[in-house]
Amino acid sequence: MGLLTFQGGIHPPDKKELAKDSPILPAPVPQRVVIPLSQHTGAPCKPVVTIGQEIKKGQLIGEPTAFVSAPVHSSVAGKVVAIGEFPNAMGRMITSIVIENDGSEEWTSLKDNPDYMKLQPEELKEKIKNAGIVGLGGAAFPTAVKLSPPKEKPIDTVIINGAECEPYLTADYRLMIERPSEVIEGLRILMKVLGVNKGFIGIENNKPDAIERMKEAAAGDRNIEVCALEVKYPQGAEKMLIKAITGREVPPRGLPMDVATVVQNVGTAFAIYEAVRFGKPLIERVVTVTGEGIRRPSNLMVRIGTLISELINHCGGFVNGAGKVIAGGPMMGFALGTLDVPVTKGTSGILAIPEEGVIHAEDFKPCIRCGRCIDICPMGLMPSILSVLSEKGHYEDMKDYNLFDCFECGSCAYVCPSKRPIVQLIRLGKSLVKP
Amino acid sequence: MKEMIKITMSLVVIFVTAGIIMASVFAKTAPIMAEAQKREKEEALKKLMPEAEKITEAGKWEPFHKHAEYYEGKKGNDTVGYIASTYGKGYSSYISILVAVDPDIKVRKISILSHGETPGLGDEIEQEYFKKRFEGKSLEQLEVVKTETTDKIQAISGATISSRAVTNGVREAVKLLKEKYQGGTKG
Amino acid sequence: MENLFELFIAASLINNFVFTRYLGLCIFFGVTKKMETAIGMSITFTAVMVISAALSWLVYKAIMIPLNLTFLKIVIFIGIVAGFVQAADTIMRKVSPGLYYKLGIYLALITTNCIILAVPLINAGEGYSFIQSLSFGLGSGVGFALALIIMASIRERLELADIPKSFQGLPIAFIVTGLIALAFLGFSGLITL
Amino acid sequence: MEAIKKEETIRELIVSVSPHVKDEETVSRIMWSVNISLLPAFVMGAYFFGPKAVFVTALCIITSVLSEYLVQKALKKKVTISDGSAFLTGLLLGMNLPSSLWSIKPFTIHIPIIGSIVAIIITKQLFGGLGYNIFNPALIGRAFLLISFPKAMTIWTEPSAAFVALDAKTTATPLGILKEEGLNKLIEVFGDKLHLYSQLLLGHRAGSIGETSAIALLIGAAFLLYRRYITWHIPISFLGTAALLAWIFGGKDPHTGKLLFFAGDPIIHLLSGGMLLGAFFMATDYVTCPSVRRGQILFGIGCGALTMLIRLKGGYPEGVMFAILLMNCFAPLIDRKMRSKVFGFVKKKETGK
Amino acid sequence: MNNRSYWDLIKNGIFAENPIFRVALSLCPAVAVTSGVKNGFLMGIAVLFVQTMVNVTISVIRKFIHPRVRIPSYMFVIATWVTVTDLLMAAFARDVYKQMGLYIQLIVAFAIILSRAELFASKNRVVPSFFDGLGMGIGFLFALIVISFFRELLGKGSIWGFPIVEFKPLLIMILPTGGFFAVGLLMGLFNWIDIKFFGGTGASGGGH
Ligand SMILES: Cc1cc2nc3c(=O)[nH]c(=O)nc-3n(C[C@H](O)[C@H](O)[C@H](O)COP(=O)(O)O)c2cc1C
Ligand SMILES: Cc1cc2nc3c(=O)[nH]c(=O)nc-3n(C[C@H](O)[C@H](O)[C@H](O)COP(=O)(O)O)c2cc1C
Ligand SMILES: Cc1cc2nc3c(=O)[nH]c(=O)nc-3n(C[C@H](O)[C@H](O)[C@H](O)COP(=O)(O)O)c2cc1C
Ligand SMILES: Cc1cc2nc3c(=O)[nH]c(=O)nc-3n(C[C@H](O)[C@H](O)[C@H](O)CO)c2cc1C
Ligand code: SF4
Ligand code: SF4
Ligand code: SF4
Ligand code: SF4
Ligand code: FES
Repeated sequence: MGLLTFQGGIHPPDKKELAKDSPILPAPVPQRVVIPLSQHTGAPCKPVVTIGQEIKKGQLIGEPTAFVSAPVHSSVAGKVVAIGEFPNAMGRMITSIVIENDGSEEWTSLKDNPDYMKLQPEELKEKIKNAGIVGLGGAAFPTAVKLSPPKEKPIDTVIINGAECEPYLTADYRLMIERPSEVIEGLRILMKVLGVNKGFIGIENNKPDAIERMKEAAAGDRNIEVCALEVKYPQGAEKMLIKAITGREVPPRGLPMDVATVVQNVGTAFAIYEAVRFGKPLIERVVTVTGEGIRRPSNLMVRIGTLISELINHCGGFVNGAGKVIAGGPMMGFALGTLDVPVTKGTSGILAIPEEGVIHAEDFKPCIRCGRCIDICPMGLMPSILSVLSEKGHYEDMKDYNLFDCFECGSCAYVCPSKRPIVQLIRLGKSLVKP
Repeated sequence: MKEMIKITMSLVVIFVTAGIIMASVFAKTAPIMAEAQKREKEEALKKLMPEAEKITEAGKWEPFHKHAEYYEGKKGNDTVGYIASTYGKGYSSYISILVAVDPDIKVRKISILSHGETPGLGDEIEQEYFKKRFEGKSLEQLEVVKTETTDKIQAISGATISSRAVTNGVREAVKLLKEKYQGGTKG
Repeated sequence: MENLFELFIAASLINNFVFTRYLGLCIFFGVTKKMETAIGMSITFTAVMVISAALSWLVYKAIMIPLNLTFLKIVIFIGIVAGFVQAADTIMRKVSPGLYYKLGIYLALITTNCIILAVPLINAGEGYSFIQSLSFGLGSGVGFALALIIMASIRERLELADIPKSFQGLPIAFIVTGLIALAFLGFSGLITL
Repeated sequence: MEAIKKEETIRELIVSVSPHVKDEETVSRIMWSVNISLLPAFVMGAYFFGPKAVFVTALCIITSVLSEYLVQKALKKKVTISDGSAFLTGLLLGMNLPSSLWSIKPFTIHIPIIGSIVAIIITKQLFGGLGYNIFNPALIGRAFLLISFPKAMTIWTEPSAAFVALDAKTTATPLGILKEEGLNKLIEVFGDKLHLYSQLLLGHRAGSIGETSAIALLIGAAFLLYRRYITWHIPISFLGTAALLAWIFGGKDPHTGKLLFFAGDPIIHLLSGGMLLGAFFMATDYVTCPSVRRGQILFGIGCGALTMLIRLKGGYPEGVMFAILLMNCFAPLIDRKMRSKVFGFVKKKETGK
Repeated sequence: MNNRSYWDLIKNGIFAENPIFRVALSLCPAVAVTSGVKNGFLMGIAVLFVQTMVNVTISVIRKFIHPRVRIPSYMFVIATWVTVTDLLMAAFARDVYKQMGLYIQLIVAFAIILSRAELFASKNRVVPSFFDGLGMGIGFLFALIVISFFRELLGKGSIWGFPIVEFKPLLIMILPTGGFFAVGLLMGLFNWIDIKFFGGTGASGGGH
């Protein structure tokens, strides 16, 4: 049957059954949160609180210093105990604010505004901006920026990305099951902000119930369409998604807006709704804690700044010799060097896989030119050649093979029978040559 | 100006001396070369028909539009045999052959003058064992077969094409001589 | 006509100068390290090849044979080639500096290359007609160009292979050439000349 | 954060780059599967040409694997004979040789050994081993032998059923007959056309050990295609082109022997010689064919065309080997010129500088 | 100059700057005429003769040649001596000449000769030039003999036409293919020795 999709892609076993059926529950509010001032693509924030200061939940603690940036808010009520460098999931040291929770859970003023749809687009965007909302799908790109395309690039389509193509993760899925109407509202807001009357929601076909729910929620709205997508990684990559749904191809190195489209993740849409309706800043998000290495896989509503180790303990700790813990999904996530790192706005999942499930990057073989990677590369690149060029140090030549069009989805490395660390080699190349 | 003259002078001198050297060497070697060529040809013929006292050219013909001659070998007044030069279309070249026949037009001996066949495959045709296969064969017997045989010409295995080329060349020559000297009748 | 075509095919594929006549090897190994140079050389070479074939044919038939100077053919042919290359050099520099910038360097290399001399010599030796000489020259040129381009593409791939130290560079290049020659034996016997 | 530290339950976190899951396909799995897929054809070969066939092939395999081992030791490289590629090279080389090579008088047993050494050492290891060679090792091995030992390499034994045939009598291959004596003679030899076809399908004909049984080869090929170890691109374009050309130019007027257009018999050409073995198992060697599908189609067409050129016009009855080797020369050029289409790329094609 | 250093000049030609294995100039004959020791030897002799004569001639007339017409004059001198060689062989060594006449004539294009004339003879007195030419020639001869030895032995099972074994061990060696293999493998071998025992870089030169 004619499911929407794109050229290439792979079919890794989606281990979603692990956490699929556990409803989103609030994670225990931690004694202490570590909130990095840079959780997004773009410039870090500068702190606006001082050590010892008493603050409320949702209070602004870091304000943006540039256009491409997003404010940061406190996720608990309590006292600032430290401002300093703490490691984040990628192992980088980031200026973060540590807050001791006083348990009062007292909000800064939240006020419900039921007829928010009457607001002007600009006002809506202002709310989104002030709520510090960024893309929850992966890059954590400041949403407000996405929503302010330059004049010469009019937008005519908004797509909600419900693909969740990464194996294991079920955060977006649960949201769509449990809060369909909010997500739809989020989409409507986005459409209003951008003055667009075409909205799509793309969902992979392995989540029929999600598709059902969203359809019901969107029922009667001719401007919103729910599309079933073929189950294939990286269906959720925005370029692929746009291709699948609208048939438009984002030009190399281009942005969605080059084809008059904006893509937002389900979680983002939900956050936008809450921000606009209640003025609630982005201080919590849904995180899937799962993997064969976790005793009780579950989907949790987690406060930004909660340490990953706490979440793991909450889920019953590790079982059958977990060897590797990943922030994000298995295809693109980062392996953690320490568990004492905070959940940030971009953390969509935490994944623990057992020792034997781990392949070691060292013992890879030469490329046998089997062409698998070329067949599946969603960007139509030639990973084999890129990897060999990088391996042999011919970095400059990599540009002839469109090095910078690679968005590091990892599909090539997944299929490679020689187990070549292609993505790593490509990243190396990217870091050594200038575009 | 003086410069130019100097240059030209030096060049001229070099050219002239060089020219003289080459010319003189040529003058010395040219006759030897011509002599050698002539001798080679005669010896080739003589080898095929030692007993003939004198071998005279009896006419020309054109196998594959190439120039070839045939000769008559005499001892005293009686003919001891005929020789024809001929060609065969080989694997990668035209093979130039000399064929000597008895007065009754049976092949007496053949020799391969030149060819460009593959070394080790086609150039087996130069080997005595292969040339011997032609001795005493009459026109009808001159035909290549790939199996063991003494009645006809057995191909060199792996070089059937070259073998066939030689055989065809020889057959043409024999046919020619037959017409010329036996009016096509069997003797 | 057919004969001309056969001559062309034979010269370019079956008796390819590099793979079966072992000529032009210095240049062949010299310029095939990079594709650009290989292509530049192919173009220049084919052109020079055809023209010098024509020139030397004229001189040979019109002057040397009548005056019985054939024994000077080496001197004269190399003179012709050198002279022509010089002329081409100057003309190109004047007429199209761009092209000269691209191909000038190769011209310099060509003079002391054996193919460029082999073509007139073979033409003389085989006593080819004018047209035949041309198609032979063209065939040889195209064949050589083909060889250069194949070799260049292969050597670019060898760049990325980990070849044992003592075989890097020329030795492996020779072996590759040998293997190509082995493959080209497949063409042998297509045409009898 | 000390509080948390205590409850940590795992000692050493493994840190590696994404992706963190990988397909279970490995090089050795692929290579061994290809070996398996050749089994049917090999068994048929053994069935028709007897123990000699087995000996010759075994000899090639042993020598290949051994030379690979020795070279890698000598070069102080990691020994990779277990990945099955050397085995496969040996197997394919063996299946490409006449069983008659197993003979004491005249002594030709050294021939398979030399071939294997050339294949592995000169063609593969000198270039850096698996993945780096430009030419198909097995085929270079065979070509080398054909030129070095033209006689021994063109002695074909009569197939005789049931694993016996210790010293069967020699004969010509169908293609040999076709080339030397023409189609009618060939049909005459086999009785009638239908019988000819069936025998070719079954593999009851003179030829290299592994090339004769069309059915067995097709079974193996089907397996490879099903497992996606090879794709249709090369075999189909190869066979298609060959069949087309065979049909157009393959016909001869039985009396005048003149070329007769559109009268050729493609089926005979497809089923005889090394056509199937070559198209499915040798032209498809990843390492030596272009890796972009479009390029592979061109590659296949080239193979088909050259094969028929050599078969019909060349001095040699069989052309598959030389055709594939010739196209191997061009593979790097094709790869260079025919890149995959980059997502979102519009018009003005990219030209490889 | 004492004979010691003359000997060095010759050694230099044979090993350090061996025209074929190390300098990698004039490669064509290395493959073209080495299918038999006899041909290889005669070719080597021809080159030796030409190189020596050219060196001598040039160093004699070097003062006399005007720098601006240097190269043409050299070419001319070379062409002259090649012609002489050609004529002589045509007259006195016909059977060999039939096989390799073309290559004899092509000596004129061998880069090695011009380069020695340019690099050495034009700067040195007669005697050293003579020995340099000799050295280069011998080096060339040596290379050709080594290559042709292997090729004839393997390809024809004979040496200088005298059968060693009655069969042909590896026919291919006397075909072009084999020629390239032989040179490639020998070069590799030389490099290996160079690296292993003389700690060299093992990089053979390349190019015309
Ligand atoms: C430097 C940069 C600038 C961007 N500018 C815009 C923009 O102006 N408009 C927009 O819609 N998206 C913009 N994006 C967001 C990208 O389109 C994309 O959504 C973001 O990188 C996250 O994509 P991912 O979640 O697929 O990784 C930008 C991204 C980057 C890295
Ligand atoms: C390989 C790859 C796969 C992705 N898969 C998804 C996905 O399944 N769901 C999703 O929401 N975003 C996915 N993304 C991120 C999207 O490309 C896009 O950045 C995001 O949906 C934009 O929405 P956001 O700004 O709200 O995150 C993926 C990105 C990449 C590079
Ligand atoms: C590279 C190569 C060179 C060949 N050279 C010759 C040759 O010079 N003369 C010849 O008759 N056959 C030559 N052959 C073999 C012919 O192509 C043809 O197969 C052979 O003559 C058939 O003889 P057979 O039936 O005895 O094998 C050569 C084959 C190849 C592959
Ligand atoms: C589909 C397929 C076909 C292969 N065909 C050959 C072959 O024809 N000859 C060969 O030596 N190796 C073959 N191999 C094995 C391996 O790829 C070959 O040895 C490499 O060229 C060694 O670098 C093949 C492998 C695969 C997967
Ligand atoms: S991590 Fe997976 S699910 Fe999340 S955005 Fe990336 S691909 Fe989609
Ligand atoms: S790696 Fe993937 S998720 Fe991250 S920014 Fe690039 S495309 Fe987006
Ligand atoms: S990581 Fe890059 S190269 Fe590999 S498949 Fe994804 S886009 Fe293609
Ligand atoms: S999948 Fe791996 S082995 Fe196959 S071509 Fe790509 S990089 Fe090479
Ligand atoms: S090109 Fe032939 S010797 Fe230099």
